[in-house]
Amino acid sequence: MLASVSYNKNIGRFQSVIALLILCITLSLLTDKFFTTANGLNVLRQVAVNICIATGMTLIVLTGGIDLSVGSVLALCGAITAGLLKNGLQFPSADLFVGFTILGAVLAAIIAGALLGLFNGFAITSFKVPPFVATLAMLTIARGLTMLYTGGHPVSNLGESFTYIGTGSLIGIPVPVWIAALVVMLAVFITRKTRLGRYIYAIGGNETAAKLSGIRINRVKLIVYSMGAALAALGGVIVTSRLDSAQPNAGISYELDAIAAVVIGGTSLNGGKGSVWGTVIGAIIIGVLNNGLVLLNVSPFWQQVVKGGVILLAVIVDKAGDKKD
Amino acid sequence: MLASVSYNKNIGRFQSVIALLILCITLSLLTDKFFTTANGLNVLRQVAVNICIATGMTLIVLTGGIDLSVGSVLALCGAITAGLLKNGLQFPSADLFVGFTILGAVLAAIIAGALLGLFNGFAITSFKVPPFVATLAMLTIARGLTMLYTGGHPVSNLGESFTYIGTGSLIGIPVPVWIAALVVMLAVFITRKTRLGRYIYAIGGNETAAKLSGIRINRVKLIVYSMGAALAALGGVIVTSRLDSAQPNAGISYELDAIAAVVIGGTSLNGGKGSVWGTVIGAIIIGVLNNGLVLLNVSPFWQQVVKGGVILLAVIVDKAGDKKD
Amino acid sequence: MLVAKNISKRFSGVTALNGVNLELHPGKVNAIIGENGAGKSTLMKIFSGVHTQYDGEIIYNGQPVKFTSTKSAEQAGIAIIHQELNLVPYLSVAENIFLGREITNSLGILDKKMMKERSAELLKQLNLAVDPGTKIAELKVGQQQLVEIARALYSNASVIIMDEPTSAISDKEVENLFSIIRKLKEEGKTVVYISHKLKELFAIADRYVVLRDGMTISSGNLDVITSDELIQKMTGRKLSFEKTGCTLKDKQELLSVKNISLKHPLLRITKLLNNISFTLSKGEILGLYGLMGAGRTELMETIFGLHPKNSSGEITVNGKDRKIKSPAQAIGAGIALVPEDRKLQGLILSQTVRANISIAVLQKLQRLGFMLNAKKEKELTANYIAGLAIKTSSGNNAAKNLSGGNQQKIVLAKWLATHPKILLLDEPTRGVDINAKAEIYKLMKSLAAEGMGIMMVSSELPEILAVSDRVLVMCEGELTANIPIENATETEILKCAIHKN
Amino acid sequence: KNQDKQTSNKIAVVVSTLNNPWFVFLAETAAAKAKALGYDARIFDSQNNTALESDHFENIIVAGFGAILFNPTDANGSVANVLKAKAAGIPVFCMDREINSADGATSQILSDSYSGAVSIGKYFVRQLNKKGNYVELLGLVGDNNTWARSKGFHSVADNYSGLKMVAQQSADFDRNKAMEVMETILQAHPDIDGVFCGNDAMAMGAYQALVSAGKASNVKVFGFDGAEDVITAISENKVAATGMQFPKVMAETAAQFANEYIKGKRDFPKKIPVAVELVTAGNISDYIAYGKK
Ligand SMILES: Nc1ncnc2c1ncn2[C@@H]1O[C@H](COP(=O)(O)OP(=O)(O)OP(=O)(O)O)[C@@H](O)[C@H]1O
Ligand SMILES: Nc1ncnc2c1ncn2[C@@H]1O[C@H](COP(=O)(O)OP(=O)(O)OP(=O)(O)O)[C@@H](O)[C@H]1O
Ligand SMILES: [Mg+2]
Ligand SMILES: [Mg+2]
Repeated sequence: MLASVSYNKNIGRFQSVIALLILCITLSLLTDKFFTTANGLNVLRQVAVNICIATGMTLIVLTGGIDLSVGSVLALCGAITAGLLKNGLQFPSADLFVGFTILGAVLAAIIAGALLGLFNGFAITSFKVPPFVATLAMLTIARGLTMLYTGGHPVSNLGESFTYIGTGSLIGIPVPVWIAALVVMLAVFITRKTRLGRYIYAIGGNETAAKLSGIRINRVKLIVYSMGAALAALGGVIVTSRLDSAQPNAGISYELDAIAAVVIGGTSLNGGKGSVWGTVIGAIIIGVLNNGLVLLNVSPFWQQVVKGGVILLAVIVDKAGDKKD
Repeated sequence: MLASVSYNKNIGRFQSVIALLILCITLSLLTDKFFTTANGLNVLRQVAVNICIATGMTLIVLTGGIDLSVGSVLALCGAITAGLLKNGLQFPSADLFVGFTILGAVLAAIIAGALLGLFNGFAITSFKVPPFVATLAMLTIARGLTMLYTGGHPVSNLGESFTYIGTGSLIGIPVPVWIAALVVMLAVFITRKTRLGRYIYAIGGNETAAKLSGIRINRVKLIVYSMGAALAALGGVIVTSRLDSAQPNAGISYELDAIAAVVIGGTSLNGGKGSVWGTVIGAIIIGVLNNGLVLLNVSPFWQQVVKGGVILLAVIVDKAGDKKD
Repeated sequence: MLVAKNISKRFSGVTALNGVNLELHPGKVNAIIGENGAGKSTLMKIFSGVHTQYDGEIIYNGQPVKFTSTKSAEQAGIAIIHQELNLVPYLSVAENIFLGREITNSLGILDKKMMKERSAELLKQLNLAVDPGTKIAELKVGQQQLVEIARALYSNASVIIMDEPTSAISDKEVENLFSIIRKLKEEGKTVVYISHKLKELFAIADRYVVLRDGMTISSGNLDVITSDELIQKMTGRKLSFEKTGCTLKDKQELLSVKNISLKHPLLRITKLLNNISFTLSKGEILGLYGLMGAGRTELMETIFGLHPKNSSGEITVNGKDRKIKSPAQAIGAGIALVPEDRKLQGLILSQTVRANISIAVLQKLQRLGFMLNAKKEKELTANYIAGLAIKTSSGNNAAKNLSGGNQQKIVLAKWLATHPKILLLDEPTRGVDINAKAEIYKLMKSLAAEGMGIMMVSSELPEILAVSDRVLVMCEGELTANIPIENATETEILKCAIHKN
Repeated sequence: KNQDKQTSNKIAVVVSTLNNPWFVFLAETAAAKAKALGYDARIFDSQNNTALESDHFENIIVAGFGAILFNPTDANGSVANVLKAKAAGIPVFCMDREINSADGATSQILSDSYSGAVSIGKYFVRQLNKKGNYVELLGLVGDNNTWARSKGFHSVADNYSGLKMVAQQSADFDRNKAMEVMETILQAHPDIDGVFCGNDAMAMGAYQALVSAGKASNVKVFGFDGAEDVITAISENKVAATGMQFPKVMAETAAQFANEYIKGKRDFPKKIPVAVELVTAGNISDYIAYGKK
């Protein structure tokens, strides 16, 4: 109840913020390395990609859907950018060669992503395949395509100027953070200020009612799944640029991190309830956690245990807010 | 509609069976190695573990929940069996040593599994943590515990008689297949012939109504999550015994295979609708697919693409059955 | 003028409509009446483009039309208030009213302020005192129904279909609705009004069409027909229910409630219930009246153990003190609750009629203490399907396929099967046709005669007066009256129900 | 100043994955050696994810470690990370896997998978007398070691027309997957003479599939790594051969170098190849898991 009231408020559910604060304060007390500008930017740079993906995921989850394919889509589209930058498009038959500018390659990758998402959307809307399966299938397919496209080998050395996307900074703030910020702003705008956003919530809240109100359910879903995959593709571009190399097995199990961010942020997997802001907080919680565990020199095996425990706690704190009988 | 009516019939939704048949016929036409007793048993032996896990998953999904931790639980409990068999329990302090019989070690592992599931259940019922997050946390925690318990090294050479569980045969049929069959029978009995079964469906169908009808929601959920994890543990015992070695990284991403089996079998992730039989078919579809791709020596690159495509098709065939207006 | 030319509609199994013919006149209120399952809602869903597969023809203003979607019907100027609520729980009242037709500014950005204002106006017309920003999930059924009405009113359509618009609201709101309907009439709009409350029909409708088993039985002007004749046409037979005054002689206390209070789930200070005490005797039927939002549902829910954390007070059953902290315990104490909202609280829509009826008594249907006895279950459910005349193709039919009224009967059956000592009914006859109503009243009487204590929440005074032995009245969470039926009158009851301020 | 003092006392061990015992051993030996040399050593698990690896590097730089003992996830993908560390003045010593950057790492102590696979290939050809059907089990298709080993092996095996590869499948370096894939391959090709596996876990899996198919005696299994189970198996004539890498040597050399660097030494050999030795029933007595006796 309480939560549902505050959803339209600026920062989704404030409980997630509290969870985050508790986490940060604890870490600041445990190590002086945590609360520094350098480390702050560090965390932000690291969560930027997950924020992009999780933002798209939020829109999908709000409609009551889910997208498991983001990790593979990220890998495939990362590979596509790299491939186009490096080898362009060759048509040996017509011995034709098309070179790509950085912008061109990036756009191509994002469009490719959108198309993959569209494919998900079609399977879900036209063939009534449950989102979980449709995107699970895509998870496998896109990974396979990545392997086929790269032959299982990374595509590297993509040039200074391309790596700027992932490694550069603008007025002291890393470019990936800028990109993530833009993505979030856009998503917040869509969810709060546009028809589309309204319909996303409506479909997740009560699909029948939405349908009876004349909302074109399928169209909305197609849009949402395309956006989700396009954002995953964007994530792929960032990762690739950051490493100056497209890894065939990049993004494995990223879907879990993204969904975790969404849920920790208080968005209900049944759809209809939640906010992009919440997801951002959720993503940051996960990022801070990973960062903190390393700063505290927790051994890798213990890290997993602690990480799981803290995520659980974060959500419990989070739930503590919505009290009911 | 049609489906929802036929759920209570013997073989869940017959469409999944059709999908399976089509798949088998196609493969029989493509290679003469497929349709042989030997290969049949081979497929069954290989799906046995997934069937155990997916059966437990079905009960959980029917209540409207989900369990992402099965893979890690499988690894941890497999390691526990192996560890107990090999080193028993040592209490250096009291220089006390407790040895374990095979049965003892197996039971211990299954009980450990049930406890992990109980933990999931508590997080979900008492702290209202969404199943997705609670079990996602457990996924990480249990994996971490496995690494800590094994130090990241496999525990091998567990002895002839133990390996019988995974590799032996009874009247020509592999032991794992017998185990899976027993598990399925039990689950079918529970879902179709007992109150617990009815309550599971009721909770998934409409939790409020179920609560108002006097059903002890929390108790049912605790039971279901414990069973799910216990069955994952059983799977862990089988895997360990088959390999005569507990692998710390066993079971990674098994949850996806299990859930895929559940959904391909026609069980709705929203709960309330579905059947154990459907899941069995779903698991076999996946198994046959993996088997066929290798028999046809499809290149590893193409395999994933084909696999994803076929799963999609299977579900589409599957859906084609439930007509609605 | 909207005309239906022998419309037929089949669903897997059932024939809902079988060659229906009717005319709906502009500037008039056209009442569609018929028993549960007669096909009223189905027909309306065809008019409003929900069902697009059907035989027959719709002629609208002289033109044959075929709606391909709800949108196309709406654009043609046909608006509908569905019988079952169709709102988005987590969106606000305003957002729901404007769903699918949001007001946007030149840049395509939502104009929330404008929509809030417009909604506020509409709500004012309907005297619904909630903020347009409130989430639907926080409203009660009655309040939600008013929002549905507001939705339909906003789309200034020329045909407005109301499928049991008053099923969840009380007389006060009904009056507002009627004045609005009259306005619509004057504007020359076609109003279609479906209700099982004859009193209302005679008060507001001009023409009537009677459906029975998916066929048109007759139609005409209401002023030339008596309610008995109408009932005769609907049910195909005469039917009477005579008010029997207080029947029970020796009062033997069954349930006693002392100082029950309930805090608001969020605003801890405000109390939804305030020190409520009363008793219920064996064989007594206690009517509980109040305006919408009086706290009746909360009272029922609290007795049934649904608010363990926020409630206080004692409950004794048969003189024994009972700690009731969960429905399970309530049932254990012999209490049953037929909740207010059958769709959300009463039924598992996706499951069969049989599974729904037996769910609360499964432990009594076991063999060897652990196996369900399918045969027993069949018998049990068959009895109730017959006993309550539930209209379904079979016990295997999914509950969602039944008509509204028949769904209500399933919930009733589920609870009667538990043979409770105390039966709490929250709006038990909502959306139930007169025939079935009469059956339910008879049933209540006979159950009471067997010694069951019954407590019935109702927003229909006639109903309260017809069946109660004693009438409780609530207002703003307080018990304002406790009147023996002998000296209970509509005016007296209403006086106690109206808010003090 | 004080900053340097405390940081110079911390050594980071970044390993591509801990989901594989071989790397666990590599990481733990490196950490152990570093500790022995009086440092506070920490292990970072990149989970085969170069992006996660660069997160680790950033965190390591912020946390101010003195040196990084590095097992790269990918020869090219990890370059950026190494350069980042170098820029921050933290020396990087590569273990086992190389990075394709001339001056990125201070020194690279490398296991030569390719030539290791070549010598296995040669032994394989001899064992099968230049003819017969064989199966290859690949590791993760996205992993560069998978291809180094496969290519090395084929550079030899493909020269003999008598040797026919009837199936090439991936088993993700995983023992269970290898067993299941092998079980199925045996359905299609009951008549094989040899199996070349990209690592020892897969070799054990394949061997177990052969056992349950009753073919263990007439099919020769070849692995790579020198893991405990396979060393035992070779001494019991269950597995034909494996390529022994020396994680202990590599890890300890790297740790030693790091120590010297922190102590002030600067010139290190850019590359130290550590040969992969062929372990067979013949010389098994000289070896233990992950090294020489
Ligand atoms: N979606 C559906 N699937 C199958 N049968 C249906 C469906 N909808 C309605 N029916 C059947 O069609 C018949 C008419 O239903 P309808 O809801 O129109 O009755 P009604 O006149 O509105 O009754 P009530 O007064 O109870 O609302 C009923 O027998 C009902 O069971
Ligand atoms: N979950 C809730 N959140 C906020 N307010 C609530 C909630 N539940 C009930 N209320 C308020 O408590 C008061 C009592 O509601 P209740 O439904 O019990 O009255 P009622 O007499 O049963 O009305 P109705 O005839 O609609 O059932 C109403 O003002 C209602 O708005
Ligand atoms: Mg109706
Ligand atoms: Mg009420």
